[in-house]
Amino acid sequence: MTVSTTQPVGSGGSNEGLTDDAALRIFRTVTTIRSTEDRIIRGLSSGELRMTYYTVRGQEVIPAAICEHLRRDDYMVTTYRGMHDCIAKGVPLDELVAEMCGKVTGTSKGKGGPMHLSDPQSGLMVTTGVVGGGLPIAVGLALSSKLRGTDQVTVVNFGDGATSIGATHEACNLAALWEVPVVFVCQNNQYGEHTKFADYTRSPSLAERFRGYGMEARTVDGNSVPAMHEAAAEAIGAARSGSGPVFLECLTYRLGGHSFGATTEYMDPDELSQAEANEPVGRYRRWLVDQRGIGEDVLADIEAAVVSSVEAAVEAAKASPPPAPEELLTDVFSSVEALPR
Amino acid sequence: MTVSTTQPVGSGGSNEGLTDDAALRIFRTVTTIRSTEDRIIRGLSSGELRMTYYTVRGQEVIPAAICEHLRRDDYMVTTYRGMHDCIAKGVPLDELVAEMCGKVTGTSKGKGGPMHLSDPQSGLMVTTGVVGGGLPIAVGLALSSKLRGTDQVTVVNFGDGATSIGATHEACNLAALWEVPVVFVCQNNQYGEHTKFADYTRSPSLAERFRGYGMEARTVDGNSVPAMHEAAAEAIGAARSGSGPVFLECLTYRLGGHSFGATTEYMDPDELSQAEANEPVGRYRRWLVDQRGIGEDVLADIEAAVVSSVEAAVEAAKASPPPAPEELLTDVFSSVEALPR
Amino acid sequence: MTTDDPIHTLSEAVNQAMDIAMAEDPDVFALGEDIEDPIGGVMKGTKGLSTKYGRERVRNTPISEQAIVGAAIGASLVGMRPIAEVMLMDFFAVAMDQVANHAAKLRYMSGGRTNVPITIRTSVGGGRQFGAQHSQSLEAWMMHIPGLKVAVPSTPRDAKGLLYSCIFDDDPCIFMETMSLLFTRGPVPPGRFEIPLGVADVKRAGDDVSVVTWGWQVPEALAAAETLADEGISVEVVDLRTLVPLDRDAILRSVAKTTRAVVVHAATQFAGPGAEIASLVGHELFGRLSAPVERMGAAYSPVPYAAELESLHYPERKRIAATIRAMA
Amino acid sequence: MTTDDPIHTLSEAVNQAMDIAMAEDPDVFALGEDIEDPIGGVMKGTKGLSTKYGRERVRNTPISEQAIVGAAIGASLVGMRPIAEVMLMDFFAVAMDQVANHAAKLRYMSGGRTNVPITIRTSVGGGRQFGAQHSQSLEAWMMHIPGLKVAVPSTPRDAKGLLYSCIFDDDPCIFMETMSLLFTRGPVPPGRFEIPLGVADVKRAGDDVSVVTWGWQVPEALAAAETLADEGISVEVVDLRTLVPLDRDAILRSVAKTTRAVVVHAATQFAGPGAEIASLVGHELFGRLSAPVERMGAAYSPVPYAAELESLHYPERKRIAATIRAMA
Ligand SMILES: Cc1ncc(C[n+]2csc(CCOP(=O)(O)OP(=O)(O)O)c2C)c(N)n1
Ligand SMILES: Cc1ncc(C[n+]2csc(CCOP(=O)(O)OP(=O)(O)O)c2C)c(N)n1
Ligand SMILES: [Mg+2]
Ligand SMILES: [Mg+2]
Repeated sequence: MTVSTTQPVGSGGSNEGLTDDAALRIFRTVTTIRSTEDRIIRGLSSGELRMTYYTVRGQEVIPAAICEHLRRDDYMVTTYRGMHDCIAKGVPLDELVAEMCGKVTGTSKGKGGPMHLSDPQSGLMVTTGVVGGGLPIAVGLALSSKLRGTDQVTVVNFGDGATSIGATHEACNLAALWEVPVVFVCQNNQYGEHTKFADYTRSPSLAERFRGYGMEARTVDGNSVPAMHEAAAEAIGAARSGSGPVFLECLTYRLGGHSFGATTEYMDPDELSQAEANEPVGRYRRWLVDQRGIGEDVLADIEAAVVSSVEAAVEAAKASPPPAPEELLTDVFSSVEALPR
Repeated sequence: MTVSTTQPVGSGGSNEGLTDDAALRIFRTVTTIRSTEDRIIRGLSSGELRMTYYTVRGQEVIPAAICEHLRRDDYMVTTYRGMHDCIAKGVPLDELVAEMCGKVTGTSKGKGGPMHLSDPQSGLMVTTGVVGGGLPIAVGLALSSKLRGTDQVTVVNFGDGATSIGATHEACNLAALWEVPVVFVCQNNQYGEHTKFADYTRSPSLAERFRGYGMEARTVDGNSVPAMHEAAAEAIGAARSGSGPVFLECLTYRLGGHSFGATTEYMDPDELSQAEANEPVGRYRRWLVDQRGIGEDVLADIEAAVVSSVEAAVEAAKASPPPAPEELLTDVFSSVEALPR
Repeated sequence: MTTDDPIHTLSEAVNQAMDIAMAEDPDVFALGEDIEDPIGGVMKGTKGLSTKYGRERVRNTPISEQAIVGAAIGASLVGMRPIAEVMLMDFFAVAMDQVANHAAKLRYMSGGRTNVPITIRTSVGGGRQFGAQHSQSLEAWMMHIPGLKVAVPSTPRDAKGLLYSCIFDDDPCIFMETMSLLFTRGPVPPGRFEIPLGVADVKRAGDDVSVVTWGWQVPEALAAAETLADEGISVEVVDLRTLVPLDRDAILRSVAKTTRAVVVHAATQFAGPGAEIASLVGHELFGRLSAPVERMGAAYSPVPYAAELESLHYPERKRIAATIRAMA
Repeated sequence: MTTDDPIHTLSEAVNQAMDIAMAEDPDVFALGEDIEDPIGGVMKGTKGLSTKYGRERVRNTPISEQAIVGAAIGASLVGMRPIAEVMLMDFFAVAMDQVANHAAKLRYMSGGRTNVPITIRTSVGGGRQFGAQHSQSLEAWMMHIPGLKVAVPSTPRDAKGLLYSCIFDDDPCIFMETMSLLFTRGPVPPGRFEIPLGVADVKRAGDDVSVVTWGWQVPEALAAAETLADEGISVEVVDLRTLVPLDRDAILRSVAKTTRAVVVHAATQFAGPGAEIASLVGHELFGRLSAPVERMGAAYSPVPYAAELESLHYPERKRIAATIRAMA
């Protein structure tokens, strides 16, 4: 009965407005993401947990809004910084946390780890640790839908820094050429590891650059639920209807260092504290109360439920055993007989 | 006393008009390129010569005009389809032809072959057989000039098909970021091997796409000497003056199959014969006579001189021995002592 | 091998395997540079297939090997069986991230929840004066990455049977088509025909020395064996056919019998595929060998262009015969 | 090794070598992701250098390994001595075309008219739960490509001396910084200090069994040797330090003496670097060995994440000791 498993993942790219139901689903998702992160950081700080962890703080809204328009059978690809994407797409929280802890109940039996989450059941197909590596794969997933004549959409998430690498370029050109139903979601959090956007490209605008491949491309405030919800509806709707790929540059801000324990000395402290003050989960919560008239109690109930399911997931992960030694040589090939001895 | 060795290679990116001297130098260059190609094809057809050969027929004007604005100490990088670039940059014709024939008097003692011509003396630094592979290297050459505070320019030639590959994208982004003096010369001959431009990208315009990196980008008729001469002057002048890289899309047409012996069945025969009728060397010759009032006899003298120097280069190559067996293991490392035994 | 099978080139055999696979299974499709008709692949492997199955299922791509391999991986993750073509093995160098970090690892990294049933066909140059960047045999790179299967046929028959198996194998397979063998002819069983991966083939039986080899070097070894037969030296030629899975038993069986082994391949000898096999033989048959295991691979240099040097660069029948003669 | 040399981490030693090289020669410069201060490289190798030498000579790059390596190659062709950083060795997979098809071959392909005096520094993961895509030791790929030199220091002292030599070497050098050793400490000679490439170092002398190893596995082998000394087994530990050039004489000298060899490395065992060494030893010392050459490398699997599996994946002191014990 974790939140994430039962969470609806939308119903397919309609451009209808943001209903109260949808707004609350999104709230539940961003809250789950935030709570899970907070809990993990707490565990890492105290030594209770151990993993490499890439913060998603500040980027919660992007996948939460996107997944409102995705079906379970739509495909998603993400990166090491992808826990938010996994949660939004509906990867069971217990399995997710267990994997990050390297336990046998994890999505990959503990063999993949936080950089290699995958759960085809929920459509989360690949998590890669190689910058740009996911984009060509996403084009292939989208191609499969086209060849099979289904209307599934593929969403691939990647960072702003990934726009500099060759694979990204090849994938975008190919997707545009083949008009496959893929949405390229560039989560522009302003930094590639420790380097600022303006320090690694002279591109005046990513959307404009990617429009150069002959596809739709748009920049959106990735920290605004209504804006993201609408942009995602359009992009996913377009892809689903067969009009080809779309590039979405979602502006956001990484509210911390590159990974747990990393410094932030190169980040502008004023900019960072301003971004923190305007962080998207709190901003959204205020908007729900102030603009949508949602009751405090409704939100507090969701928050409480989320916290307890996160706690349950962490406890389950801690209780789960590590993979058995035999696992070392299984899943290399379809059969162990093919292994060299 | 071959034509190419003594051929001036311009004097550095001035935007001055196309003087008669310059016009005749260009004529000599395109004629040398054309004659060399004709002679090689004749040799290949009869079995007298043996090599893999990628036609440059139809693309002669591009490097001939570009090299008017380059100095000997400027750098050039090209591809397997680069004999015209080598000739224009001033690689000695004898050494060039000998290398293509795999002879010891070749630029690489016969060890490189037609896809790997290089002659640092004339600034021809690298010829690569890997599509896109030359662009990152050119950025490094240009960076060296910037770091050393010289005003040398690097020109890198590549095909339209090379715009699809990752290395090209990475190099352009880096060059724009670092504002290095490199001119990206895309020789758009309408085909990547056997595939038409429109069949491998949806980009409406290459120049527009590459402008997306935040650099100057321009499309030019690569088969027109005045247009190419002017565009090259501007691009090279800009790079030399320190204002960063420029992308030049030079429109041309490959007047034949991908390589010697390859079919042309996929090419539109009407289009091909029209392009042939308007082929740039003849077109330029007519222009010199009709528009510039250059005497037939002047051109015929140049042609005759060129033909005999080409013939001399071919004869010298044929007479040259193959590299000695010891060459197999030299030039792997700076010293043969480092070789594994 | 029945001798009344129709005669085809290795390239035609490759074509047949794809044709049959595509006819059988709508999830099979092909992608790569210039693979559509009228070209049908620069080495003609896909000739006629786009005409027969349409340009949706036999798709030209831009010059983007990362995208080609990546797109194949993506489609395969949901059960399709893509056949990607990388024009020349040297160009794997631009796509190794997709090959080694993704295709090879996704099954393991997902704990078996996904798998990557792709086949990557590639031509392997050498002996044709294509120069240093178009002549490399890079099977050692592939063998060294856990999770990749590697097939290198030496005959049209093997090519058909192995390719068919690769296409329907549930793991990523690298299928190497040696250029200098592509237009050699031989009998090819008609219709559906499969050769299991991981089973070596003794191409010639013998008693004195075992040559363990594959691909291009199989006919060279057979020619050397023929020469040596006249001299009274009996050579067994073991064609591995696949390097992963490696038919360890077949290698050891042969060398246990002959007590002398030469491993021959077109790849660079140093840190090459033959080192694995020589180490294996040396280890498993320690004390039972009559001579050290010899390795013959390409010289430690980029592939030279001049024909005279290139012929020294790779092993060939005469030098193979000389090596065997010296040890027999 | 003088014991009054100042003590530094391997990372600091790397930093010193670059610092001295940059001070000596204006043609030396560095490029890579996040190498400028305040970060100074994610592994701190370039810490302080951009502050000291300026951001022209210590240059951050976009995330584009092909461009990083390619730009280094280009500048080196005209005599500069670039030090490129590829953050992790796994990411060589995206840059192998520049590394293998260009850096390694340009001297040869130009008949010696150009050369590529670059150094590519890279961190090598493993043992730190970084998972399958951040933990690979890919020296076998490099060794197999003629034209590349490969250095893998195991101590701060060696790191400084070898890196300095790589920077001023006239050929492309791959310099591997093993992450699990980066913050180990040891004496480092102050000032300019050079160790020639191609000279192995006997890190511990012994009589019964030779362990041939490098990088990460050197301290593991030394620990195993220490354990075994108590049991009366005398182990010699040969640290190769560079794999190309390979100090063949040092290997053979040691094994000729002990007559027993184990090759140990963190790279995958199958078709790995140890196969070359085992083949070499088996060939050259045929009939003079008391036991088959053993190889211990990483298991045939992508690197697993869970700590329990990862520790089984790589060789380590206990299993090394067990192997030696069984053969001594
Ligand atoms: C090919 C490659 N190069 C370098 C790295 C190391 N690296 C990991 S994350 C990262 C920064 C990526 O930045 P961005 O794409 O903006 O994603 P973000 O981390 O901000 O989500 C880098 C350089 C990598 N994983 N893959
Ligand atoms: C990475 C890579 N992939 C494929 C090839 C095979 N190939 C050689 S030339 C060529 C076509 C290149 O087209 P274009 O860039 O337009 O150059 P052109 O031949 O027209 O000058 C291809 C695909 C290659 N050399 N390198
Ligand atoms: Mg970012
Ligand atoms: Mg072209």
